[in-house]
Amino acid sequence: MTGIDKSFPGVRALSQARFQLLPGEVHALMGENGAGKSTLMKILSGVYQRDAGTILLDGRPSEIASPREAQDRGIGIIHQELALMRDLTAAQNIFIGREPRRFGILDERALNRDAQAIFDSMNLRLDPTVVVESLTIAKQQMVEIAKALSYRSRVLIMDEPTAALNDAEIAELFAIINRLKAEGVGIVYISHKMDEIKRISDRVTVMRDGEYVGTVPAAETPIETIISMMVGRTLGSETFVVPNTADAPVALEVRNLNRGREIRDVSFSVRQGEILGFAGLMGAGRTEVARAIFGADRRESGEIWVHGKRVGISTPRDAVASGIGYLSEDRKLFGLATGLDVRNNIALPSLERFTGPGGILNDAAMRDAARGYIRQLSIKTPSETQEARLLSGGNQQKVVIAKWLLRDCDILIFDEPTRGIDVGAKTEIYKLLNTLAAQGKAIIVISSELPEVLRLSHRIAVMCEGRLTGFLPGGTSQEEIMRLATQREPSMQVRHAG
Amino acid sequence: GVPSIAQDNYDIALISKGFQHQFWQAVKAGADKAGEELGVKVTFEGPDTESQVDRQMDMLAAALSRNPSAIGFAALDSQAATPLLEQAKAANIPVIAFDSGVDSDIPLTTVTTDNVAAAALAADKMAELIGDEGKVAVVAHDQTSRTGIDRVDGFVNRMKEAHPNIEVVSVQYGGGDQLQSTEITKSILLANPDLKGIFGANEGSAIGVANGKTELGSDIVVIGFDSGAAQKGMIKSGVMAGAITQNPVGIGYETVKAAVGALKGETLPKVIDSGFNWYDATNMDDPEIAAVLYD
Amino acid sequence: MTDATAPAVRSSPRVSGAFHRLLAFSGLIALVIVFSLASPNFMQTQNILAILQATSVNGVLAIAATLVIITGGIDLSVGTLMTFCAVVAGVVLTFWGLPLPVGIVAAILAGTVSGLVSGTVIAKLKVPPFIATLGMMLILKGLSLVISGTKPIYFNDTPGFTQIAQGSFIGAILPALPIPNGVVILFAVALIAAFVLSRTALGRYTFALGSNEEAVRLSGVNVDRWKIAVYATSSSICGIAGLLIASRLNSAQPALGQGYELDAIAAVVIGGTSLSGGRGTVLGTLIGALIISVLANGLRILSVPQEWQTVVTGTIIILAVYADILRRRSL
Amino acid sequence: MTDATAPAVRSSPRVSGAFHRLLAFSGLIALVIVFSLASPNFMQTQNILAILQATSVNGVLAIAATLVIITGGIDLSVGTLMTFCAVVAGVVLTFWGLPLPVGIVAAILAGTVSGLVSGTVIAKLKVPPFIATLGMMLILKGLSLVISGTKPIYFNDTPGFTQIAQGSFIGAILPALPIPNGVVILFAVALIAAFVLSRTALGRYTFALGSNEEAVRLSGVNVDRWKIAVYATSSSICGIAGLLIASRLNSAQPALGQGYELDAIAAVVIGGTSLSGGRGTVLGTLIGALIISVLANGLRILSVPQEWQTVVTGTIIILAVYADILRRRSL
Ligand SMILES: Nc1ncnc2c1ncn2[C@@H]1O[C@H](COP(=O)(O)OP(=O)(O)OP(=O)(O)O)[C@@H](O)[C@H]1O
Ligand SMILES: Nc1ncnc2c1ncn2[C@@H]1O[C@H](COP(=O)(O)OP(=O)(O)OP(=O)(O)O)[C@@H](O)[C@H]1O
Ligand SMILES: [Mg+2]
Ligand SMILES: [Mg+2]
Repeated sequence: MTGIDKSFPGVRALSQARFQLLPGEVHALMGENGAGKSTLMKILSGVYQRDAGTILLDGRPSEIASPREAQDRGIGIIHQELALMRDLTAAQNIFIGREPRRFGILDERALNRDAQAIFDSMNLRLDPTVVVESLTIAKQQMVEIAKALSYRSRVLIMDEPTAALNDAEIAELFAIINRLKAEGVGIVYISHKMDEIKRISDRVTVMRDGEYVGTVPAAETPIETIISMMVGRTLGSETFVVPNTADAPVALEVRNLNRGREIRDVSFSVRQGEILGFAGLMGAGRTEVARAIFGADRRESGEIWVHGKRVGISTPRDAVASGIGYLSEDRKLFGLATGLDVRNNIALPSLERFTGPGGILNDAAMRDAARGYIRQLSIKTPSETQEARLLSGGNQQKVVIAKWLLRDCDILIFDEPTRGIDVGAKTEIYKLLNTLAAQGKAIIVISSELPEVLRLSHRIAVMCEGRLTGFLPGGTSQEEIMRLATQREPSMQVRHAG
Repeated sequence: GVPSIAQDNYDIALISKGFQHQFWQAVKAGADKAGEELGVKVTFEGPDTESQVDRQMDMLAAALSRNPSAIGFAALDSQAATPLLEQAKAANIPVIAFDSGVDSDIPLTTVTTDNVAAAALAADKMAELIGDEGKVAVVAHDQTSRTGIDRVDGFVNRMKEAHPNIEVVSVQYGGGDQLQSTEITKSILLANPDLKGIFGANEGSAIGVANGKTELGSDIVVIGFDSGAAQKGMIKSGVMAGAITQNPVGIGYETVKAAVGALKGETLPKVIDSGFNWYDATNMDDPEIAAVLYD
Repeated sequence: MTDATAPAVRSSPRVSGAFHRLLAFSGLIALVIVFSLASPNFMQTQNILAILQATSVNGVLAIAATLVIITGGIDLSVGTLMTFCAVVAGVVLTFWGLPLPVGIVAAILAGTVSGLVSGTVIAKLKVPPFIATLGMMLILKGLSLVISGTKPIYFNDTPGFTQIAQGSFIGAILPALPIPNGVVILFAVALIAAFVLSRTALGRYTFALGSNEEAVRLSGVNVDRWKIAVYATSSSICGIAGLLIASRLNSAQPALGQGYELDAIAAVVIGGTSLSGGRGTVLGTLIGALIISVLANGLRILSVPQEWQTVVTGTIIILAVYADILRRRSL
Repeated sequence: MTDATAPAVRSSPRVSGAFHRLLAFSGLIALVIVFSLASPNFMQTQNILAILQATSVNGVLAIAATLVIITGGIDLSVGTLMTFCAVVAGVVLTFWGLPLPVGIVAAILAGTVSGLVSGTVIAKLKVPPFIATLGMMLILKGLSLVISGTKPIYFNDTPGFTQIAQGSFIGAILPALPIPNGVVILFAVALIAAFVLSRTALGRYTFALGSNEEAVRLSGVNVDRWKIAVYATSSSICGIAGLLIASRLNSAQPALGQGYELDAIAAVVIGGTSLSGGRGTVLGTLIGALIISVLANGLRILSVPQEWQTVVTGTIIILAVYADILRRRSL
């Protein structure tokens, strides 16, 4: 692909972008949020049509007018935003458009058998007849991967396939990638996780602001060089000092929280100024705990104490009124009102603050507030009136963060706050979390990336199958976390630690 | 008839109460016939249902905007039309009322059927056919329109006054929709196994009643209203005992004729009664009856 | 991913499909019980047959609407399309005097063509289904009047025509069970539609489109073609409804039809199909249509004054759906 | 990520909002031009006033429907609710003989209460808006007949009543411009609704609910309360429509109203508001309502036979929306 241009209303997404993929290589495509990676790959897979430029397949100029044509030419893609039919089963999703038939009638048995075969080859335990809506994001992502594999493409594009996966799943995915590579499949790999790039890719192409920056061999190039190519400068790698919050007052205390099998007798507390990390495997119940505290789901029993006072939280409104903010792990579904503009998304929980007499809104104040956060968090958007759905994934995430910052909550629960966010922005968000903690806010960070949990947390709570299996100090090791994360019964450690 | 002389390109707008139903199509046919004979342009419009009073106002307003030579108007609600009729008067557009009267002195004449008397005749015929005692029911088209009210009242009151041994056990409304009227009839019959007769108060209702009777294989007496090929066929085959007919073709014809007369400065009687008749298998082929029936 | 780390998918003990489906009948059964207790006339064979007969036209229309609604679309034209197809049958059989099978094929084909038109307008021109089918509703309403000459067309010259809905094949064989053909046709259409939805590619894409149209497109499926196919199929079913109503009335009534779409859509929604698409069942729609007819019939049998019938119907429709929501929540 | 690295966002020259809005009129303007050329009677003051007057009721109803549709809901009861409010005014003014202002307040309050009921059923009982308002449509239709005694109620004892829609304040001041009050009220309602939508918390939540209700809930907003508020506001506007139609007809016609919801929703959708919620404008709705009335009026003025009027209206509605889609795409 050379000289690719692409504009959207109000945005020039690509300008003279370039990319080259060899058979049997894993080629990482890197760049900050909004650099144009997804757009370039959507052009290659027939989703978008380019404004200018040429695409050569096997050396011949090619037009790829539709996803169908891309498939026919052996180009498969796993989209960054899950593109699943929520009401269909996993198997039905995988083979959509290619259903096995007998005498013109769908052969569900063969369908499920074929899907099961793919799952088996991925070492994935998943029932092919389960409706995807009831799966966790991680499982849904695995279905997407299974679907892409089922095409047996020559070129496979993976746009942030690991954003929702945990380490074991990532290892499994990498095994699959290595197998494909050996079969001569060319793989485009997009990710914001720098360690993965080193582990898996052969070459790295970096994009910035829709333009081509350069291509380097992965093995020989230091991470710092790649990062500076991405952001156009070098990032200092700050180390964070763990402050002593031992005698700070407790901001949030949760006692004996229960909800079916997902949450079993969870108790913990967070102090002001403390960052409490939540680690655990997929499905450990961390999200459930967060949602139950926030009042998004009903809890069966358990008490919540805020600043030493018991609060009755049964709806998110109660939680917000008690000063709790929750950044959901699925921003498309739960975080953003995608049709509203950036400004209104940021102001949504705080609308009352901007409401004057007669319910009339002070739009100027809202605009100023929104612009402040756009600057502070470097949200890349043409203006504060851009619709949120038109922002790149990472920038959408920042909008959600901004809305809780504006709401000025004392207790913040971040569920996968850096999912799909580029290194630069990640560092920004880490800094931000530290600043917030330093300001005395109590912070809970749920993350499936152990290095992130380790780097951020003052203290780490580990969950397994709905139980809190123990607390670890901030500087602990990954092995220690994994031990607790796979431990079925609560440990000896003090249950009400902290 | 009348010699076909060009009448200075008269343009006569008829605003009726309905359009799609056969009764109104028959009125339209009569109006068109008069238009052809008298050499005037006639347009004909009406709302979808007889409850859409305001739609009719919009039609009347649009007709006035067209600046026609005369207007024929069958008011769904005569009060509602007053301001527009005033406007017509101010513009010197003669107005002829048809089908039912307009509470106003603006219309120069009214071409109409006495629906109360017509329904009373249906009641008398029903009484005669069921032996002046027993239970009967009414399936009518509309609970609030003038014709709906008049025909139900005419039938029910006549029964009370003249036939005390007859009880009207149910009055239901099917909007003139044949299928809905069929279902209603079947429910009434099933709920009242000893029912002796049903009066269907307009064409759609009457056909629905007869359908319901056929589908249940009942032998009640069905009396209809208006004509049309279906009702005529049902009367011939005996499913329906008979029906009251107005003279819709005559209403349309007389309305246009009266309008032309008014434009030519003739004086018109206050009311032009278009009349009604009882018809059944015995008399439907009589020339004077056949003339007022339509297909 | 490995056995050690992936927890077994913890699916809560699922109520078996059959039981679930039985529960869906609860609203209908409750109504039937209430009316049976209230009036001895309700539970008569004749009345049951009357209710089924009354369900046939709306039921078939509702099944047609179900297909479209599962794709996330809507079809406001089902009622006037039904009429249009009936009028086409009238033109072919009565005006042109062609034999009965030709008329039947013509009516269904008229539906198919109309569906191809709406489907194309929706899929290719991207006109929202609501507007496209609203437009078609008006166009078909006008055309029915135009081609019929604004007069009903009678089928007196086609003797077998009334048999389509009113005759009873079953009754001819089992005189104790005089189920009218119209009812048999309704159930046949329901069975076929259920089969198409669950076992054919068309059905699969119907659900897929309603679930996430963009994802289907990204999967390389020819979304437009399948969407048009769904509308064409649905509209062909409206053609069957047209034959049923024409057969029942022994005439094609060009003025009838508008308003029927609301009953049909109501049946679909009462039956648990979501207007946002992606889920729905023919069985549910059938139950929804039956609830509507049972209500109408029962209230008339009880001689409830008509204005109150309307009030009660409105209330019960809301309650029926609310009960269904409670039932699902408790599962 | 600092200012140095974040590139100036390259926004392509944006079509100014005003121009965009002007273009939205194009369908309407095209119709007006065609009809003006086709008939000299079209562009007469009297006729323009007739068109505006004919728009007033549907326009107000459509504005009410706009609010609900932006939340992603639908209100099928707008037509029968309008009638219900008119009947309430009739009861208060004619049966009880209370003074005019009481009747006006009662009609609007009747709307509010009905909206609170539907809103509560939708927000608290989670009944889908389609079903909840379908039920309300029937309930209100029945209640109108019940409380009016199935007869029209005339306002002959309340002399000022016809002035509400038919009088002309403007004409009293500027005799050259006898714009009926009904039209003035339509525009006033439009202005207020536009203001509410764009500048108040209620309006902001209306859009937010339609955009992603779950996200709004998780932002700590009392979603139920705001949703109920939207339905109550919308229904109060239906109360105004009830006063308008009653004043135009100098009577409350209890049987009227069903079917009006379709015209109102059509106006909303023609005006570019999406049925899936989250976007829409009052101006668009106003244009949509005008397109419908201009079409009806123009075709009548041209004396197009009524059956063809329907066909042409259907076609033009589809084309108007298609043109709008093309225009948006080209921007
Ligand atoms: N459909 C669209 N309409 C308008 N703008 C768009 C659209 N899709 C992408 N953009 C814009 O194009 C630019 C490139 O977006 P793209 O999704 O390709 O970024 P990315 O590199 O994949 O970022 P991320 O790492 O956050 O996924 C962004 O500024 C984005 O806002
Ligand atoms: N919508 C849902 N429907 C059914 N089961 C669900 C749903 N969401 C979560 N679960 C189940 O609840 C359990 C806890 O999931 P939860 O998302 O809280 O885990 P987590 O620790 O946050 O993991 P993750 O890293 O995937 O976010 C899992 O077994 C999961 O399968
Ligand atoms: Mg991307
Ligand atoms: Mg989680």
